[in-house]
Amino acid sequence: MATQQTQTAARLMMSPAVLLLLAWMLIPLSMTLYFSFQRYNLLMPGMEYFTGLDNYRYFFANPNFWAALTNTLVLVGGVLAITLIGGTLLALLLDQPIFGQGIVRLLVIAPFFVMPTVSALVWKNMMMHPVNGLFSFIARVFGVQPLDWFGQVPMLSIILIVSWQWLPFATLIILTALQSLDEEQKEAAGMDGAGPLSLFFYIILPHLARAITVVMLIQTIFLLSIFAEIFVTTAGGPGVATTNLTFLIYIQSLLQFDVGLASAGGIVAVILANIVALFLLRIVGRNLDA
Amino acid sequence: MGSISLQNVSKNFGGVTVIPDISLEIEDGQFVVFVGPSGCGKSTLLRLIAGLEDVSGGVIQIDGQDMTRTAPAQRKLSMVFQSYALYPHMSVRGNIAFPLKMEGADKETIDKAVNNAASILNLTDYLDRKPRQLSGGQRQRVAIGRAIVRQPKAFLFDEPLSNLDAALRVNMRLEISELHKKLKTTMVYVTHDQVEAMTMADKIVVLNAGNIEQYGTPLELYTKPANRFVAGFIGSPRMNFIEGDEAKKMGAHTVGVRPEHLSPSKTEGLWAGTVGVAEHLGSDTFLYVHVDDVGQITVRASGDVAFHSGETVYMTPMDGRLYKFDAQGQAI
Amino acid sequence: MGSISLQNVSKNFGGVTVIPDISLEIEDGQFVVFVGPSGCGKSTLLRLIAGLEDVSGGVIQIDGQDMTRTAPAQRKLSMVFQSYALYPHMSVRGNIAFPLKMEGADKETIDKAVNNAASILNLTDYLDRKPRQLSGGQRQRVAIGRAIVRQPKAFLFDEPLSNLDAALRVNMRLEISELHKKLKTTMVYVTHDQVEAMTMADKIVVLNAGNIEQYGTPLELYTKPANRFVAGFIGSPRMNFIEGDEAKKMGAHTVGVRPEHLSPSKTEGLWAGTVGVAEHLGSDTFLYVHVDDVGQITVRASGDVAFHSGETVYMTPMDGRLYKFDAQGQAI
Amino acid sequence: QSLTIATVNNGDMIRMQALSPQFTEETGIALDWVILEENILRQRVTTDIATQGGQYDIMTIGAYETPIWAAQGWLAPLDGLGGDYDIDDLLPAVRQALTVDGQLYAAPFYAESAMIMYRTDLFEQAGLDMPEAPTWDFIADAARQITDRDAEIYGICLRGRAGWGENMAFLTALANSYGARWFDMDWEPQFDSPEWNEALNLYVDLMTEAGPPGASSNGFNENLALFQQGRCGMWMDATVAASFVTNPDESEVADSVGYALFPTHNNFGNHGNWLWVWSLGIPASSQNADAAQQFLAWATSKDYLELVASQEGWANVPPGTRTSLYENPAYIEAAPFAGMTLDAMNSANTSNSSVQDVPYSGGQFVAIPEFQGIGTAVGQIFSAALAGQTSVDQALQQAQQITRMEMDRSGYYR
Amino acid sequence: MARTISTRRKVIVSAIAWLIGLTLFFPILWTFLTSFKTEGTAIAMPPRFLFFDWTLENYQTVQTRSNYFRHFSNSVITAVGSTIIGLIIAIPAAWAMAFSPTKRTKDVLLWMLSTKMLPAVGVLVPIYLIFRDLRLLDTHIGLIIVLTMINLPIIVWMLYTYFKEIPVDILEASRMDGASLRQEIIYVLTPMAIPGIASTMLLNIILAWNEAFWTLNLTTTRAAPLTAFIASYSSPEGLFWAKLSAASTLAIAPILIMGWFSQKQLVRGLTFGAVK
Ligand SMILES: Nc1ncnc2c1ncn2[C@@H]1O[C@H](COP(=O)(O)OP(=O)(O)OP(=O)(O)O)[C@@H](O)[C@H]1O
Ligand SMILES: Nc1ncnc2c1ncn2[C@@H]1O[C@H](COP(=O)(O)OP(=O)(O)OP(=O)(O)O)[C@@H](O)[C@H]1O
Ligand SMILES: [Mg+2]
Ligand SMILES: [Mg+2]
Repeated sequence: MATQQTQTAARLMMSPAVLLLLAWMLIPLSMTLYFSFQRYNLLMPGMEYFTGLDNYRYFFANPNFWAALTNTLVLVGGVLAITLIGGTLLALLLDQPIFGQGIVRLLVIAPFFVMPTVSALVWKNMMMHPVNGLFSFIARVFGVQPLDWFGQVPMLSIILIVSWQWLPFATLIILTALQSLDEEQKEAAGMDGAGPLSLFFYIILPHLARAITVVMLIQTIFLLSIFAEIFVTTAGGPGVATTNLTFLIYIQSLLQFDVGLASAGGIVAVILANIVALFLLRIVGRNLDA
Repeated sequence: MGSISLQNVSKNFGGVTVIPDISLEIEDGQFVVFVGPSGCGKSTLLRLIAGLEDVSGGVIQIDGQDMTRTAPAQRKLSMVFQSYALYPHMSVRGNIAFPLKMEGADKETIDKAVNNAASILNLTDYLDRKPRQLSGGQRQRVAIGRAIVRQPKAFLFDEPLSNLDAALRVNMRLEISELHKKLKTTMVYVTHDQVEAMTMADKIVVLNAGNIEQYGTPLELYTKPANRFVAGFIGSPRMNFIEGDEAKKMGAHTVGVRPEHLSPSKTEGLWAGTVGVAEHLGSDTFLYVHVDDVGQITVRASGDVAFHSGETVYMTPMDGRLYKFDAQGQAI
Repeated sequence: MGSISLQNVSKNFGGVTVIPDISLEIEDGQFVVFVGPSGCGKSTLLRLIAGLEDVSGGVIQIDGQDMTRTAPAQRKLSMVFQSYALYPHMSVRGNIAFPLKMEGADKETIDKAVNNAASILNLTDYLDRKPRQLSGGQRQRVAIGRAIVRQPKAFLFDEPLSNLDAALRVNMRLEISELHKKLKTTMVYVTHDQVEAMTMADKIVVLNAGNIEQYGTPLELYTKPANRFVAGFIGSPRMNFIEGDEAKKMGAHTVGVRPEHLSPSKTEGLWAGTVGVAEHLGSDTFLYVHVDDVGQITVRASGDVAFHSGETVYMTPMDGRLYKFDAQGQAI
Repeated sequence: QSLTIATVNNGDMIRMQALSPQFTEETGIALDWVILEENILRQRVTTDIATQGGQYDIMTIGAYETPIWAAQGWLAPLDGLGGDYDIDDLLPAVRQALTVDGQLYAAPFYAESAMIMYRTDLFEQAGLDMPEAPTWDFIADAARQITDRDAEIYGICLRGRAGWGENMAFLTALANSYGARWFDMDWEPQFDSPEWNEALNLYVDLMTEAGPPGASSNGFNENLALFQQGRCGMWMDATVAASFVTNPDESEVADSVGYALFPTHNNFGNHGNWLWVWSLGIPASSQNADAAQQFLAWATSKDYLELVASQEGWANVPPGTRTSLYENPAYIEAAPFAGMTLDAMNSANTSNSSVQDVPYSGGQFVAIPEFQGIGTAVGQIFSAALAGQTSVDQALQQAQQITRMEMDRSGYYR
Repeated sequence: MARTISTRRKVIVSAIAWLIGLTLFFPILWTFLTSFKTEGTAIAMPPRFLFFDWTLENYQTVQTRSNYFRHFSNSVITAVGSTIIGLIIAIPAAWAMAFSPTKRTKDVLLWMLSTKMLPAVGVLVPIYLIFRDLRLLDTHIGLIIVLTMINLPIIVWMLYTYFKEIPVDILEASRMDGASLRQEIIYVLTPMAIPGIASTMLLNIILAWNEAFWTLNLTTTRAAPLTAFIASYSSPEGLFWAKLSAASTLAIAPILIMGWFSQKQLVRGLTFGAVK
């Protein structure tokens, strides 16, 4: 597979994808970079001027920045933890013989197809609403004071909603991986005297490592930029309790229309995202090689 | 310490009977090989002994104890799978140590046992590698290592060599034989390769469609096959079978003669035929001869015999090397 | 119409030289087999001829024309891959027709050629099946069908039989030989199975670490190996090599004798040793004999020889069957 | 010819959309509707108009945007509304809010001030009597008395959801009535003033003791729903809500709603000065300005009011824009809240909203471009205080700091 | 392990699985049921499950407010369009990565993925300006371009992992059979990879269908997909639970049904090489 001809062809065939993505990344990015050095408010046209690093200074001086950074990590970490653990358990469950397996599977994967906006709306208004929601109804049935989800545990609420959407994805991939585990390996472990727990920790979990890494990678990509769920439910609040980086930049760019500041934020986010990407992708990349 | 006894064991999979009714005694320390055509139930029988499948009927005793309903882990048998079923994420050491770890042995015991097993199997240098970094033969040895590390009552092998290339197969065959001599543990070995069966077994079980056709030493099977099936199955190239008039003349429904028991001659003999293909291997020559009214007959001659395609050849079976079978295929 | 000539061809992969410098002439219509140990460069050489890899140096001529830089599609060679590489989504007909379709042949021509190829290969009944519905041997034939349908200048086979089971292998071996007789097209065939090499080849190329060790007919290689490597490689079981004093006595650095050329005896002979393992195959017996100062020697005796492990055996090489090599391994 | 109209998803606008085929019929001008939630709408139209994207012919904008945008030259002047439009019929406060340099830049669709809506039945039960113009002390007292958590009745519902147009609208009005102000005459933020402290403390305490759960995510719409379900004893919000809470199709408490003026502090007669106008403007970049004006004239005309009245009843006409409406006996009769609304509108003074002097105009907002951002940021802080995540003092301190920083950045102190 | 499993165990496991399955599905089911209630029943306490007066009124209301079918067809056009264009660009790229890898292949792939981590809000204004100048605002083409670009990395990656499973032999065989590179890809690779391509397509249709930031910000009417349709319900106006449910049901039903019907194909390629 290594003639000069095929290599040249390969380069040619890769170029559209690479060039397009490069353009998609570089053109807006360079504009953003340019704006980030400008005092530029959309609402005050004609008043742009160069401010040097001012925007960056303001961006970092904003106490909300660090809160947003932490929130982003908590959100990503929380959802990953729930979906990975839940997904693994659920996959183990679905791997067993079950009456009506096909239907259960359909039920479980359904949330994956739901638009984030819709799911946030439904959860906010029909499940977690402190007065009209089903949860508050259930709480009252049990004689408990209903929890004010978005007021008292805003981040947990968002994590739950997002986890609900991503749990099927994790479950599906882990289930597929589980089913690819060689039956003979399980039998061998059985002959070697491994009980169910040993079987899980010594044989199944290591086998799932790769699938779990992939789930982590894909989800992280999407979770870093969670927006609709926050926008619809808490609008980043109360306070900045649920403001993640994306939402912080949103506030700056689309509520304040401070393009300069938002661009600085965008650049910072790009750098952060790339740091995450670097770490994550390196780890995953290594894991995917084998 | 490792006799295995099957009494009227049967197995069916959702209605399909795979093993109708088998009784078999395997003595302690013996090397018993199961052979038979594909799908005859060899693996199933082995898995029943291992406890990986439940019997549909009958009793399995190991060491005199009824183990019919015991879980695999408690039967104290070790199994080597065709795919080896090594744990890919564990090092060789981890793989070999696994059964001991599951028993809850302490670290020292484990280390000693693993090192011992590794030295028996020449794996000492590879203890820290992962399975994927090993060659086929080495993997095979790791699988055996995992089996011998805890001194089981018996070893079960399911076609352990079928994934190896020819040269390695010969080596591993010898190694397993030597291991058996050293450990003197009962071994039950499934294969469909007759060379393996013939060279390794103390006793061979020939299975066909879930039934035992014959149970005996390799030479017994070669020299005194109980029926036509066994005769055809044991020996390579396959025994030539002659039916019809030619066989009737000799007072049998079918007459069998092995290729190596036919003397070819250019001048005279019992049957005359035309050479189709002559394969010269150097050491041997295989002649594929077409005989009118009889069909194709394979002759194995020495390497320096000079027959060529199209020539006429006369063949005579050697004395006492003719097998006769009745219409039911039973040896007469 | 299909001579292939390699002139000083070399190949390295990113710094590692796999083929240092090979020159080879394959005449039109010949059946040439490449053999050699795993990793010696057989496949690489074949792929260089096919054009699937670029040469690092040297010239490849096909039919007298320089094709060194020509794309595989233009070389008009057909290749049969080890895995068959059938197109799983096309029917047998589609698979066989594919090369012609790529040439832009019209429907009628294609149909005729496909039917012709199918009838040669007994595939007529399977033309509408998908590859996954075929047995191993049938798939193999489809791969060949795809190769023969467009009358290539030469066929290239890369271990086409190694995925088949033993019995089928013997059949397909015969079929390919017959095909060669019928078509008379040049065939280059890679294998590591010596039986295939010996039985099929007009000429064998023995490769070792990217170099040609010997190029000759099968019998030449068996009877007159150019060096110790070839002697050891050709023949099964392997030739016994004896070094040291015993060899010096005979005026060579190394002396070689094939297992089938040693007569065993219980009473007298040139070398005496103790039988280690005796493998009784019925038809033959292999004795693995330990001789002091010489090492292990393999003897092939007839099936009814009754030597057992631990007995003493005397062995004498047959007349004219001793090979002598100098310190560099060259035959003397 | 077709017009693209961006509008907000509230009841009056959706009704306009439902009635608009009539306009198309009359004029042959087709209409494409983009109906969005308020925040999304604001974000979409602002992006578009600021970048001259040209996606809309008509935008729904408020009293806040109109003067700012008009000053930027982004809005087309409304000089072609036609003779029978009767521009002088618009309420003076409303007209003024949409006028820059004597030129009208947006046509008012409906306008609102704030007032108290309360449950007469609950007040009766509790033996309370709502005065015409209550004070905050009375309100706080009453709210605590009415609250009955087991029956899911909460004494008072107020906005808590962060946003300059959500909790900050209410809080600014509240602060105004307490005599607080956003900025002094040097544009120094005043969150460190005792007035703000008092106002915010009242708000947080009251909501904690007598407010519904989850108040920090309740905006106008959420509170409306709560009130309609009978969960609120009192609700202080836009006057436009009156027609919804009295609509028996939607409200379970339609026949027991009373009204009162926005509360005042004991010392001042300031009712908060809330004034908001949802109006329709035309981007200067629109290619269809003439047709667009035609539509504006139709949608904000007296005839439109009659059209709605004929289809949905007088109670449901968009309120607060035309003097003539409040002189229409049919309306006065159908809308018991009409008088109170008019009073509230008239008592709103947007040019000097606090009792102290202010350098800005606007009632429940500050009409400078920076306010969206500042208001939202401060709104977040205050909603955190409401949720109990920070103390009132801390919240005020943060608000002060952030506001000061933003104003500094915008060059107010240079 | 093929030891017999007791029926009791199966019943218990099934019960747990069904319970979890129904719990996870419940919000969707509840939305569906609520969409047939009147606003009053929708918030009735205690909640009504099946026994209420079913009504289609909400669907009528929703339809008068915005033309569902236009949004629906826009969703279909942009989701399918971007997926197909994405595939056309990605197939050759994935071919190159899978079959002619270089030292940098992995880096290129990871870089592509990292472009997905850019915060979209940060570049909205630049993109909006570019789109305005290219007259791409509120056009199908514009939206298709954006959706293609944001999903391209995922498409390439999925195809790459899928192609890597295809034996190189077969492609080489086609080369020996005289196929040009183009023919190789069209006649051999693509049909062989159909399951993987189908799965990639499905996932990307789902992702594109549900994308809510760009679709909302770059469209107004002509090209506005269902995400814009739902945006007008994202805040209540009085009692709105039933209307919200109806709109939600309309927005997710098509993709949910498609997802259910094709889940087998979807799952097959969804693993991104995670399963070996
Ligand atoms: N789990 C099962 N369910 C149903 N039928 C089975 C099952 N396992 C095996 N069989 C059937 O039982 C018969 C014997 O299978 P078994 O695997 O024991 O054959 P084998 O002798 O090992 O063959 P091979 O040499 O091909 O491995 C076959 O016909 C097979 O199809
Ligand atoms: N693409 C490649 N890059 C680097 N090294 C290669 C490549 N292909 C082959 N090699 C190396 O070249 C040598 C010859 O390989 P080749 O496949 O030709 O061996 P072979 O004789 O066909 O072996 P086998 O019998 O195992 O098929 C091996 O050492 C192999 O590792
Ligand atoms: Mg088997
Ligand atoms: Mg090879």
